[in-house]
Amino acid sequence: MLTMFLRSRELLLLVAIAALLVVVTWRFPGFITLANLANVYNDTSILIILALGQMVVILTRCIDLSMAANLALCGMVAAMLNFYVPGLPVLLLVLIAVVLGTALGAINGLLVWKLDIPPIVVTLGTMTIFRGTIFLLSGGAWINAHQMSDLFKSLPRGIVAGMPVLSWLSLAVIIAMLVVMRRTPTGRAFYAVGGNPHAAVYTGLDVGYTRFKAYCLSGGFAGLAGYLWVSRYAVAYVDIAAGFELDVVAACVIGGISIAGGVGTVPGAVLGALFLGIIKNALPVVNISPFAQMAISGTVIIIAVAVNARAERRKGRVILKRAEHVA
Amino acid sequence: MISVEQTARYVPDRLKSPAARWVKSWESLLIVVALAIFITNSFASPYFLDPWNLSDASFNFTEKALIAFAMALVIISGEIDLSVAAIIALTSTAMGYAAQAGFDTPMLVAIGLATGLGCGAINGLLVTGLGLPSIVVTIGTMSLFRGTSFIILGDQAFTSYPASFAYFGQGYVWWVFSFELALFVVAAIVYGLLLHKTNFGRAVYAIGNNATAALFSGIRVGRIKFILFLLTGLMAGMASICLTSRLGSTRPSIALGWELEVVTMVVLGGVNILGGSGSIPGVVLAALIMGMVTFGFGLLNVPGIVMSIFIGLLLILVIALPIVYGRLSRRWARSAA
Amino acid sequence: ENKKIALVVKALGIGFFEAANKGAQEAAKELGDVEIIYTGPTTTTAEGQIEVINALIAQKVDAIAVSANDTDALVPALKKAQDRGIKVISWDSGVAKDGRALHLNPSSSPLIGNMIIKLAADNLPEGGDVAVLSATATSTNQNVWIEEMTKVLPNYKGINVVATVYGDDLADKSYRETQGLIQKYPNLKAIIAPTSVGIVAAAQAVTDAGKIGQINVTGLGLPSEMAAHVKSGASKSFAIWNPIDLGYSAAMLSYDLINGAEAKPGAELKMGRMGTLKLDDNNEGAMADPFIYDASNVEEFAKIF
Amino acid sequence: MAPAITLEGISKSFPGVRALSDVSLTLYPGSVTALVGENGAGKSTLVKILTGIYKPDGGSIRINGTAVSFPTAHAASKAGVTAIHQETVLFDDLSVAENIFIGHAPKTRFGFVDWAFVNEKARALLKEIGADIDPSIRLRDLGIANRHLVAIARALSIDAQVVIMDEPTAALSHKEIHELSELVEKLKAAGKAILFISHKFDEIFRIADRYTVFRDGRMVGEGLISQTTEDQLVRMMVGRDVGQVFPKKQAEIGEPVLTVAGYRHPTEFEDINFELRRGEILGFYGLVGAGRSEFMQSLFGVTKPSAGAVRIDGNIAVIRTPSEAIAQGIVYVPEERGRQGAVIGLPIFQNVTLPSLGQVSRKGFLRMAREFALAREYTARLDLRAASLDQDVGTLSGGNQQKVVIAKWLATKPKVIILDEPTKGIDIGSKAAVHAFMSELAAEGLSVIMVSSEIPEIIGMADRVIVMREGRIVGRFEREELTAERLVRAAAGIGAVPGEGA
Ligand SMILES: Nc1ncnc2c1ncn2[C@@H]1O[C@H](COP(=O)(O)OP(=O)(O)OP(=O)(O)O)[C@@H](O)[C@H]1O
Ligand SMILES: Nc1ncnc2c1ncn2[C@@H]1O[C@H](COP(=O)(O)OP(=O)(O)OP(=O)(O)O)[C@@H](O)[C@H]1O
Ligand SMILES: [Mg+2]
Ligand SMILES: [Mg+2]
Repeated sequence: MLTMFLRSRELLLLVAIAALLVVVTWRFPGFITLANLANVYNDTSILIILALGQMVVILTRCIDLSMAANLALCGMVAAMLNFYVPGLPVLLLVLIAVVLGTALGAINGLLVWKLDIPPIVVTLGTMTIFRGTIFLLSGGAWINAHQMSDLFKSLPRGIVAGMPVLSWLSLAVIIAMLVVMRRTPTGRAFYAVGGNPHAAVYTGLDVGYTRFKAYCLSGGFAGLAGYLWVSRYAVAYVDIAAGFELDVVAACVIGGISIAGGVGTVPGAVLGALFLGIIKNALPVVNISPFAQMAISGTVIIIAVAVNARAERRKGRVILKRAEHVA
Repeated sequence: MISVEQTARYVPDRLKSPAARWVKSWESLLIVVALAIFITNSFASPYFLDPWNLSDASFNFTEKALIAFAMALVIISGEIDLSVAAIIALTSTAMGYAAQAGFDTPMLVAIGLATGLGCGAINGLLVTGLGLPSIVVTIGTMSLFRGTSFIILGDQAFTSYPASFAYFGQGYVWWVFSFELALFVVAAIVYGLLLHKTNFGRAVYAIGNNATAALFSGIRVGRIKFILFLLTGLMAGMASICLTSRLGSTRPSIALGWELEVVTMVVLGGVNILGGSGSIPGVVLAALIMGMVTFGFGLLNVPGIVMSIFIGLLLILVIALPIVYGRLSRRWARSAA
Repeated sequence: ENKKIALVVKALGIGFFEAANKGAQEAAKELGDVEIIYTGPTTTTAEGQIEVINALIAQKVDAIAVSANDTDALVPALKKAQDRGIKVISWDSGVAKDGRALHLNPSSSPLIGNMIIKLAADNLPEGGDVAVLSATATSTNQNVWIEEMTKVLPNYKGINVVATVYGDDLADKSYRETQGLIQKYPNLKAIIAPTSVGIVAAAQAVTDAGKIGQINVTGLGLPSEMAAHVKSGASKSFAIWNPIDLGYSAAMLSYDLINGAEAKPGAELKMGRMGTLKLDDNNEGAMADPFIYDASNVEEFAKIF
Repeated sequence: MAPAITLEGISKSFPGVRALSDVSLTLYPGSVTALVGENGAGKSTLVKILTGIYKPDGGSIRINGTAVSFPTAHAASKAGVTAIHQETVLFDDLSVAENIFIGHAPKTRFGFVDWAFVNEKARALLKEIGADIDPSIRLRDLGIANRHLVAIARALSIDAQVVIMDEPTAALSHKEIHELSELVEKLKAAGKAILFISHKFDEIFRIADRYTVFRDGRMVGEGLISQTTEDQLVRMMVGRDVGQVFPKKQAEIGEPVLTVAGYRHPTEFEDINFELRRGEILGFYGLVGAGRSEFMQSLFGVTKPSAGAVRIDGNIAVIRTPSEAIAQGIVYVPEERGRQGAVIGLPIFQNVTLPSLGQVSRKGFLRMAREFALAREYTARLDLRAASLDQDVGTLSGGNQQKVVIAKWLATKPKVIILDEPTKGIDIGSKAAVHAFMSELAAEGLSVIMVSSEIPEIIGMADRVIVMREGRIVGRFEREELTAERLVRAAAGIGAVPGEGA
């Protein structure tokens, strides 16, 4: 029982999160109130959405380093459209951001699929290209709060049934991803293609096309996150979310998504993101210098990957009959 | 009885002459690209062909290239080190701290190199000792090392360095040849020999192509990978000495984002990101190309980010074009047959 | 032949610097034989600025006027520029003395330090807790202003500075830091953000937390970016100098130096329509007082910058 | 009877190997056709062409008279062709049920996978083939035999007219083999056309109705099983009489070179004791999965044993890493050539000199001329066929790759050479060359350990044989006592043949 408990990465992470909350609460009792926790969740929503997209890509043995740049580009396009074409309905802008993000993801996917360029090279390249494109589009200028329409800014903030729309959106994404990953053939194909690409060919799965789909998905999520980011912080400029791709990868790693592909779950990615989110929110509150935040998340990543690797380490083949009985 | 042909058949050492192989190599492609950029730049700006200007421009790439040499070896061996820029920051912080405490230049250099080595050792231990994937480990240590710098410095800066310390980033060996440029040339030669002419280099290639088979061939895979991480740490320490000396100050945000530029340089230099192949001359050429592009665009006052689009496109195109060309030529060959 | 003056900013695309460029262009038009090169890195890093400065040295510009991302790191590069006969001044955010002929402060630090606390105190007759949201850890001016503010704090009875946090001039980080402040200090009455990025993010965070009316956000900001927040009441008033004037003055001062004026303590240099700049012992001078914006005038200035 | 599927003129080449040339094959409904041929004859290649994994270079496939082509594995299964592949190609991190149904899982009206239904069907399928496996556990937790059963269940989950079984019994125990043959009967009764590939003649004669023989990528004979004999089949397969293949030279057997005492590993093997003498070829026989490779690898220092000692030339030695083993004169030619043997991506000469870098360098700097000289010396002795020595080993045929790997080890001038399945998957010419060479080495005074699952090879080459089963030594035979039957019985754990003392 205990071993099964310890083997479940998600449970382990949940325990770690609980321990973290206990420590924070001990230093600052106000942290664990429902309102504050809801607030932390809301704050982590964007990271959760991105981590779920990145998860799918990592599952297929790829990586998407262009995610933050994609987010920034889509966010900027949505903000600029909102500013320069005032009449456009906000929902249409959200849709445009998602579609654009998917298209940018498709570029990554096509390069990986059709030209067989290693994913890390492709997304390293598109990362700089996407960022540069924002500069070319905007001329480096910022789109500020006063240039955005009120509805544009207020959509993610609107309170529905006691929770901001942003939180509801991320919940919806989580649920959708739970269904996609558990219940659809495509979701299972992500696991299969990353777990054993060779065997995937034998089962009739198209490895390249599945990876392409993964990139489209992560791109679409980045596009959605782009709108959310820009409207939430009410500002768009070239460098928004710079370096955030590494936070997203970190959330996945902490959540037990194996960088070697094929292993990882939706709850894992969500918990990984929440873990980082809680640390980010708790540090200023418990009087740990914000300067320590970086070192702490670095340590957490290393510990998480070490723990996950231990859990994953293959047992030797059991050939001796006696050994099999003991086990 | 089956007749096993026993007449020994002569197998030549090489089919193509070295020159013939060279013509089709990645390096020759890079030389063409480099020349094209050099000529374009000379025409685009009257200021380009000036020895002092070129010398100034070399600072754009020398420090990154120092790390790129070691990174090339790490990537050829099938690993990656994303923490190099963070090592620069931590090393610079350590030196700044020591300078504050009154240590003199030789001691600062020793501290810089030792800190770099120490960081490399941590990466190496995590990757080879615990068997963790290097990409994740070094994303973690990247935050850890730079984060440590932030803890030590916060919003402060170390700004007082001994006057003699300025030599590494601002001194000239002879005429327009700066210390950094000289170091770059020496490092290129040392790493070129190490990778292409020694047992160690051969082992690095073998590990990158097939680590299991290399282990089965008696190569001490773990030890060699550990040494590679040490070397990368050492070179990051060296780069940090140069950069700190050039800036004359240390902030925790120093060299932010350099890891990706270094990786880009290595990949552009023809090193396979999946390991197993690549060369030091290729990395040297990639460094020159990136330096010239930066400088050329700078002379035209084009914002740096536009230049990075160019580098990003170059990265993908340079890898994609041979693939597309190969496919097309195969298709032509088939349709011709 | 035209004189080439390079206006090097912390990063391209920031409204404040775009406005400064407007001023510099105005000066160029006025002077006739001046070409302004407006440039800078795309992220606020010292390394980026050094690359830009190296390229400017290579182009043999006549003067470089820089708003520095790092007081010290630019010094070697700027020294080299001076060695090659280029006049160097810093403006807005300065570089250490060795690296430039003079530094143009938008205003004097004591005036600004006093102004930001006064803006908070004027709206708090009974006193109360205030917190400071500063900018990036690597820019000098914020720290000097906060220092000056601390000096005059005793003059404002009942005002209690409970914390200073750093938003790194990033919208999201500033936003999060503000959230932390709101959570941690339930009695917070005002947030002082002497940075144009921070003040907007803080006002947004206060708005989102539903604390308009309870917490007043003030400090230094751009009218165009703050107009909405003044209207909503998240910010009652804020201050800033006029960046157009600043760019104009920087260009004028550079021109004066190119024409042989000498920057030494006590010297007075010409700034066109802005009058003259008197240099102190550090070869620094202040352009003008900061200017207060509130509901009565912010709309009007929002159209300009 | 109308054929279910007809192949005509199928050819397939890989770089350096012509795996199939102009072969034809016909399968009939309700009939089992056995495909026999030596290792590397092209059987699995044909299976992969039939299931859409490889595209043939030429030839046609016809189902019920209409020409078809299989661009993907999916297309083949939709056309009614399913296969149990020789390698178990499954997913460690998916559940058993998912492994069975991935790619063609039944869906609900909304396009979702119907897990309840999938699990239920998987359970039924597994029960049908007599496998007692819970469909909801992860494949990672299954042993090799159970994995094979899952692969079989997967193949049967596709409703197909043509069922291909590529060595389905290789990893199974007696009971499971029995249930599998019952299953084949059932499929036959249901009118399916079955292609059955096996190296075990007893099975073939029990199960099959027809036979087709491949040799070196060509079809060399076909007919009804009832009209042939084992000897005839073997002759067709190898093109000569078996006894002549193995050019065993009589070598002089000298003093003990290697003594292994008390080697054990917590899960893989225990109680391994034996002695190896100069000039001796010691065979290690066992069924697939008997743990021979694992033991050899720990002898070579790749994995650590939990106890045990070796004595080499009378001195006790500790071997913790392969480099120490090499220093002691023990070398290992691994079974998985592509993964553990050749460094694909490096040229031939660099592969050969890899363990001998010290020999070809001075003060750590390589001497290119010496490298080529060393590589030339040993590859020439093995009669390597290649275009040049700086060619990538990956472009060589399997047999020539194996020669490079052996050359690499001989260049270290070892005392003991361990060959793990040295002729697995290599063509007949190379095989003979390897065997001839093995004899030569023994004659020169080298000691050879030969791990092999091929009885003729063991009987033909070994001076002495040790049989392993489930990680333990279960039999030792001198050359005179070697018979195929004794070996098989020992390996399978069946008692001695009555009336014959072991
Ligand atoms: N992907 C490949 N690349 C190169 N050569 C291959 C490949 N697959 C098979 N071959 C070669 O094709 C030939 C036929 O191999 P195949 O696997 O079909 O043999 P087989 O008859 O199934 O043998 P076995 O009884 O050992 O399973 C062999 O020489 C093999 O080395
Ligand atoms: N339980 C298992 N889990 C995963 N892979 C296995 C398992 N058992 C066998 N294999 C794989 O199947 C292949 C064939 O096994 P192999 O016959 O080499 O086993 P072995 O223990 O080496 O036995 P021997 O060499 O005595 O036949 C090997 O490549 C091995 O990796
Ligand atoms: Mg086969
Ligand atoms: Mg084996």
